[in-house]
Amino acid sequence: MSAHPTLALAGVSKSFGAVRALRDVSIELHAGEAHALAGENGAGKSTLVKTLAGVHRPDQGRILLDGEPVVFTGPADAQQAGVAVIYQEPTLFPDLSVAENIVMGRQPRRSLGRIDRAAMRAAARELFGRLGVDLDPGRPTRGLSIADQQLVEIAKALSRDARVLVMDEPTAALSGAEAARLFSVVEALREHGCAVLFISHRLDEIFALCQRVTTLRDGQWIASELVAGLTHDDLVRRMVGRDLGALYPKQDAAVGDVALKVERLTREGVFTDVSFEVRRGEIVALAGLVGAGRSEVARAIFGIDRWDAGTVTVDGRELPPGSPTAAMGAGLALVPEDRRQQGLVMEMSIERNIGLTGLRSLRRGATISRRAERDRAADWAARLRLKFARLGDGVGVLSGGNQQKVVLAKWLATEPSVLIVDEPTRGIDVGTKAEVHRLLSELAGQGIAVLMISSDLPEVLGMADRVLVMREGRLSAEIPRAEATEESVMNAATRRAA
Amino acid sequence: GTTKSSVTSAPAPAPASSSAAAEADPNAPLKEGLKLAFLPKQINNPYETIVDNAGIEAAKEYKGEAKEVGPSDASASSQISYINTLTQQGHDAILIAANDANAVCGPLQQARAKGIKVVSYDSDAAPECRDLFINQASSEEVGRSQVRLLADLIGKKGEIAILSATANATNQNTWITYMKDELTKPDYKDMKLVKVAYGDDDDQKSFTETQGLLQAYPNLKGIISPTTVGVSAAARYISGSKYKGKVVLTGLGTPNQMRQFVKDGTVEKFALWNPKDLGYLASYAAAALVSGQITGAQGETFKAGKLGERTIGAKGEVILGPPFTFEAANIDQFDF
Amino acid sequence: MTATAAPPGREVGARGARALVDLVFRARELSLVAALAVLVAVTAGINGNFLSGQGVEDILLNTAILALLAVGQSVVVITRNIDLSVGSVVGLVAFVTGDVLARGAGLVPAVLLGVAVGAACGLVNGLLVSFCRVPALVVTLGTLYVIQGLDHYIAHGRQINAVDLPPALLALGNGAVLGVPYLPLITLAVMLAVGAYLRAYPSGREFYAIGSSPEAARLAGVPVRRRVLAAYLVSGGLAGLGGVLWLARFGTVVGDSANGWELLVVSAVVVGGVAITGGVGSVYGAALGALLLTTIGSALVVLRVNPFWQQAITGALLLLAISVDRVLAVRVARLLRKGGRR
Amino acid sequence: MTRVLRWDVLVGALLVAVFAAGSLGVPGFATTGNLSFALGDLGEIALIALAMTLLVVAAEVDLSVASVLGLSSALVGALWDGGMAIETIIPLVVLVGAVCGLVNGLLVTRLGLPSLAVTIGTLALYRGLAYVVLGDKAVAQFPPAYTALAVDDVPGTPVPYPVALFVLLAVVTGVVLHATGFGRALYAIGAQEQAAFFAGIRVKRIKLLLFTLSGTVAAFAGVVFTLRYGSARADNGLGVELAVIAAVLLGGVDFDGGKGTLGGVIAGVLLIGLLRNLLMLGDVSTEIQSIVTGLLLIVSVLTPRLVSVVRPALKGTP
Ligand SMILES: Nc1ncnc2c1ncn2[C@@H]1O[C@H](COP(=O)(O)OP(=O)(O)OP(=O)(O)O)[C@@H](O)[C@H]1O
Ligand SMILES: Nc1ncnc2c1ncn2[C@@H]1O[C@H](COP(=O)(O)OP(=O)(O)OP(=O)(O)O)[C@@H](O)[C@H]1O
Ligand SMILES: [Mg+2]
Ligand SMILES: [Mg+2]
Repeated sequence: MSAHPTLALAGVSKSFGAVRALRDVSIELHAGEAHALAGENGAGKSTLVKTLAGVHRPDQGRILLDGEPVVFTGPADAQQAGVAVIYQEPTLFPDLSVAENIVMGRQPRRSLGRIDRAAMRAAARELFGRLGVDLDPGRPTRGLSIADQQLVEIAKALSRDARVLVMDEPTAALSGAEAARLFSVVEALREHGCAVLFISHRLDEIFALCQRVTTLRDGQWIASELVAGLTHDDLVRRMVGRDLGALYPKQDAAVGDVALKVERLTREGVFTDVSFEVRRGEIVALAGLVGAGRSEVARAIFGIDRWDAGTVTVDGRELPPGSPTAAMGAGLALVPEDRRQQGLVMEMSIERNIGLTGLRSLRRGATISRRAERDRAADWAARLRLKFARLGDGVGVLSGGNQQKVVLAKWLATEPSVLIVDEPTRGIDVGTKAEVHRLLSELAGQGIAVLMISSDLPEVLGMADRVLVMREGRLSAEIPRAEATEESVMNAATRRAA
Repeated sequence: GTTKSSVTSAPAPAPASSSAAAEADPNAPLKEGLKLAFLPKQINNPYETIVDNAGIEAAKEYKGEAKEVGPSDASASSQISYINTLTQQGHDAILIAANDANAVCGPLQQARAKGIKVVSYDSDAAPECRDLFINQASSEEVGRSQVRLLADLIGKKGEIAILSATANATNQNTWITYMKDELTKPDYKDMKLVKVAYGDDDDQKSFTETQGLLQAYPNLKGIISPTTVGVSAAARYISGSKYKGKVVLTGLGTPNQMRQFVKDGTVEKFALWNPKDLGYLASYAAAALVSGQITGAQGETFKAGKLGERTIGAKGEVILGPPFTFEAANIDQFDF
Repeated sequence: MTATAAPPGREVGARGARALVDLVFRARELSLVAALAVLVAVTAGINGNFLSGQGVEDILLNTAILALLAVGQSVVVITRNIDLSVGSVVGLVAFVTGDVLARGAGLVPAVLLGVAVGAACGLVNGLLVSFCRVPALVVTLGTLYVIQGLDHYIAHGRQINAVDLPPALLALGNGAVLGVPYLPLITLAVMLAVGAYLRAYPSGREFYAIGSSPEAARLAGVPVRRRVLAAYLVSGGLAGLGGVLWLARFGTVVGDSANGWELLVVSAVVVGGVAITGGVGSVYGAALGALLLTTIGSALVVLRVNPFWQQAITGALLLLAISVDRVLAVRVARLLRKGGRR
Repeated sequence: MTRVLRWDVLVGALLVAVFAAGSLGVPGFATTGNLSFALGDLGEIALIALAMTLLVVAAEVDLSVASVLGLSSALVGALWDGGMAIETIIPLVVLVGAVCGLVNGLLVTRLGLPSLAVTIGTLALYRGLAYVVLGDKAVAQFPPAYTALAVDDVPGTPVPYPVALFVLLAVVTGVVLHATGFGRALYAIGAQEQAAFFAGIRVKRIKLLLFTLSGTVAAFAGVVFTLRYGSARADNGLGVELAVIAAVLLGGVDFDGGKGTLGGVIAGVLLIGLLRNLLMLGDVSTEIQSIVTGLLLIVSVLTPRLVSVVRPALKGTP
């Protein structure tokens, strides 16, 4: 390890209007070391990342490259300096091919300086090989699932052969298998002398991958220390400033009638013959590898996509295909996986986003009552402990986790009888995660049927009364809570057809 | 309900000018310091510019003041905003080449109600909305003479086509009506009008319309284009194509635009009046109206500067004169 | 936990799917060519004159300038912007160039001046859009009015006549080499150059990246502003060249050449399969779109369609073209999906 | 903070400034006759701009409005010429306009085509149909009772009937856009269509409705236009779409959707109209008018932009 850190921030502050996202924060990234950054939602992690990446310019403080102060005037400068970044939200070009996304700006050349497309595809294929992913480099990235997009982002960052690899929640959308594969690749890079900054709300991953951890709370630096001497609880205490209760507080609730019944649901080429039911008071998890088609089933049930065959029944009423309005009318709610595109209207304020699902119920006479809208938003913001400055602010300025809370609020406000949540804790910090879990459990207790899609296996095991496992578009197993273990679920998710 | 027949059968609105009571005094002197405004179909049309500039020059002769204002597109609606503005500004007379005879009517009536005299030129407004119309040539004469001109050139035999300006241009449509009528005469029984095409007074559109005509009708013997923009565009296309010398082109054009094509043999003869004289006459007519020499009634006369004495014909029309035919022998004597 | 290796057979499926996707992408241009072929065949079947030397020459000449503008426009549209001022620029350049030539300027300086004036207009648009970050539609609608006003102001009812122009320029507009007129050759050369650049060069790909996602492009270190500026420069410069060629072709210009062409050019680009939302399409498609539109226009005249019907039919065919293109794309996407999971 | 310098507020302020300058500096401007005419002259553009605002907020656009206006005018002419009663013609023609809009809407929502492309197509199609219907004819002699309705002032006021109608519709539109769930839905669709769809908003149905509305209003504007000028022609309203769009843009409605206010649009329409009137009265030539309009558009988007760049810089220096 050299004397100077490869990349460091010294006393950096950054404010957005009244929000002080970073206050006098310092961090040192050393070659050959994986450094974790921990903190609650809105602690300033992504802001720190963007500062390192040259997206934001610090209001105060310096960036040091090999001990020398540098100024990044834009992302290009940071890239030039050997910093590769995986941002929290995928930043892909939907119309360009996967391969082109990966090599943009560094295309392999052939004669006359032209792009060598064959080499470009080969490079992408090689990277996917390392990551153990099966993605076609030639297809456009439009239409890729969030997980696949994240994988492309990872491949993009790896392809840069960077000296510093910064990863902002790269595993949030991944299931265990992909995450494990990513870790082995990162491990190899680290051993080759790459400095790594890693952010995750899954604390296990921090302990598995990192040597050092820096904690932020409310934009303030709390501690930088070796991971080796820390316990799980220590870390949580640093982040939250207090002790936390159990993470997965699923209480048994009285199981009632069938609320959601899905029979032989098929969307050609996507999923086939999916049948299951969810009862009131139950939390049913839908597990599986990325790309197994879980989100697709949820989308179809809610009417976003049409199904080709089968039926969906909510409280005994059959739903017409392809109508979210009808689904909502029947008491369904869907918290979608992609909050930026599907969950939120980024340009709208927090209160309007929360009000969007209740345009009818907020009506007083012909017009919308702003007071009712504000009350509804304030109420849910408080219940979910949303961190915000004003309810009138755009959701775009919230941190990722807080945005997710707004999506939850928006759907819980409809008081659904069946709640489908797709990756509900994706990008949510431990504290909030516990709250979301408590909330889901509470909702089930009130007699709501919950269908939970999650790639977070501990979450699945902790929360679910039953686990449905999908593999390649079909339901491959139904495992009751008592028999659900990591092995049984993973087996059902990966077992090859004979 | 209210239908067309119920409206037209109703007693017609009070005819013509509100100042009809005024008596004409042929000996009244032309007033000095008159304020006139020319409102062409569209500015940026070189032909209209020649006309209006001549009118503005003429105003200087009788110590009046004239200006040209107008829209950049040849639409009735934009002309109307200008009529309103001119009315507000309080001019003595408005001279207009109407884009739509009826659409300009209401605002012109309002102007006249404020004592402003209205003279139409080049393209007429509805007769009840103006005091005088200065016609470049008798419409009938223009229409029929164009057919005669072409008939002579093609030996009264073969398919012919017309390349007009916009489909709605009043003067064009009047001329075309007379052309069609002329063609019904037994003398022209071997001539057949196969198509009326519209070049919209747009150079490029007229150019490609000509192409289309020639391709669609391989046996075409002649084209009449009674618009300066159309005839020069058509001449340009023909002069550079295989149709040169095979298809006869005539129409209404300015000598400056057509000189080249007359010299290279693409066009043998074409016609026009002198646009400068048109503007000049309109300008004097307006002055005479405002000064009280005339009221617009048939038979009244006034003196139009160097053009001499003119008489008002039926329906308040003053005719400039017969169109003049240009050909290789005389074209170099003109510059406009 | 071990990651699953791709089972055999999947790769093949993916290949097949990709080949299909590729085909659809190329099919945008292919379907245009097919539509064109049908149109020409039907028209020529009814009126043989349509395919005569003169007929083909006329169509090529008529297309040349529109296609040139469409090439420039598509570069801008690919970056998710738009340039509504092209028609005005053509008008301005045609008149200004004609004016200086009529006053006796040399041919080469005059042509360069024309292109420079066009590029200057593009520069203004580009600076406003890229550096001041104001919406392209508003800016270029604004410059449309300004440039048009300027053009009319300079022309003010004057007219440039062919006799005032040097014969060399007119020869450029109407002459031919080996039977092929110069104008379409110039357009072809420009199209191939721009097309090759956009497809095969890293900086060319960046135009697509910007149109596909401006934010991602910024994060990827793409010099967004410079590229957008460049796109407008190209569009403006080509509009300038278009103005010069207009003058050369028509010889007579007044102050409103190419008036209203902005929508025609955008139509050509859209018909040519360049997505108005950026990131997708090619200049070849745009040029083909221009050719198709022009051919439809000529065919209707040749088929002796009543002039009052011509515009309606053109509109209907335009709608048909984009609808069929779209329906095909959707069909293929569905096939892809049903063809199996990756 | 940005409250004060919002785009639409700026346009409103400019409008007041232009009005004040006109009243003081240009004779004939602030007369009731002139203002009544100038307002009446804006009638059709203003009407169409109302519907266009809703569409643009929802991130769509309708370029075919001027052609629908022309088609409606041509139909009025043809039917009137054919002896049909004007009382039948008007609803019939407005219905045809609704169908035109519906066709746009179906192409956009069912086939998923971009509205810019679709309506460039129908711009040609509908204008073409106008020529098919009326050809080169210009039909006049409409019943005076009706033409009067299109120009006369509401008794006792200097406000022409179409303008009064506009005011009424503007109020309704403003309430719908800014205070109802429907309006909210429009903003959501414009800003993030997918999220709106996921929130149970019937995106396609709403868009279909908006296009139909736009066609209806344009056809109605065509009737007003025809009666006001007393002349039905196929080329009526040629190019009006750009004027409408200029006004909407000037009013601060963003073409990317999800932004803008109706107040801004109305200020935009008035600003363009009154400024033009002022320039004409001041004998400013058409060329300069065109340049001024263009500059106005550019400045209106540039100013808030520059202010937002300059302000932090100013704040930064102690
Ligand atoms: N562009 C911006 N404008 C205004 N405020 C911002 C902006 N970006 C971030 N913030 C604010 O800065 C604070 C820190 O946000 P940041 O995204 O860095 O949090 P985070 O630690 O990454 O949270 P998460 O774990 O949820 O991703 C938050 O309060 C957020 O609302
Ligand atoms: N490379 C690809 N080629 C073709 N289709 C793909 C590809 N990647 C994803 N898809 C589409 O996405 C579907 C899988 O969706 P998705 O990954 O959202 O499923 P999931 O089980 O919900 O996973 P997640 O854990 O991300 O929620 C596939 O059935 C397919 O239609
Ligand atoms: Mg973050
Ligand atoms: Mg999913």
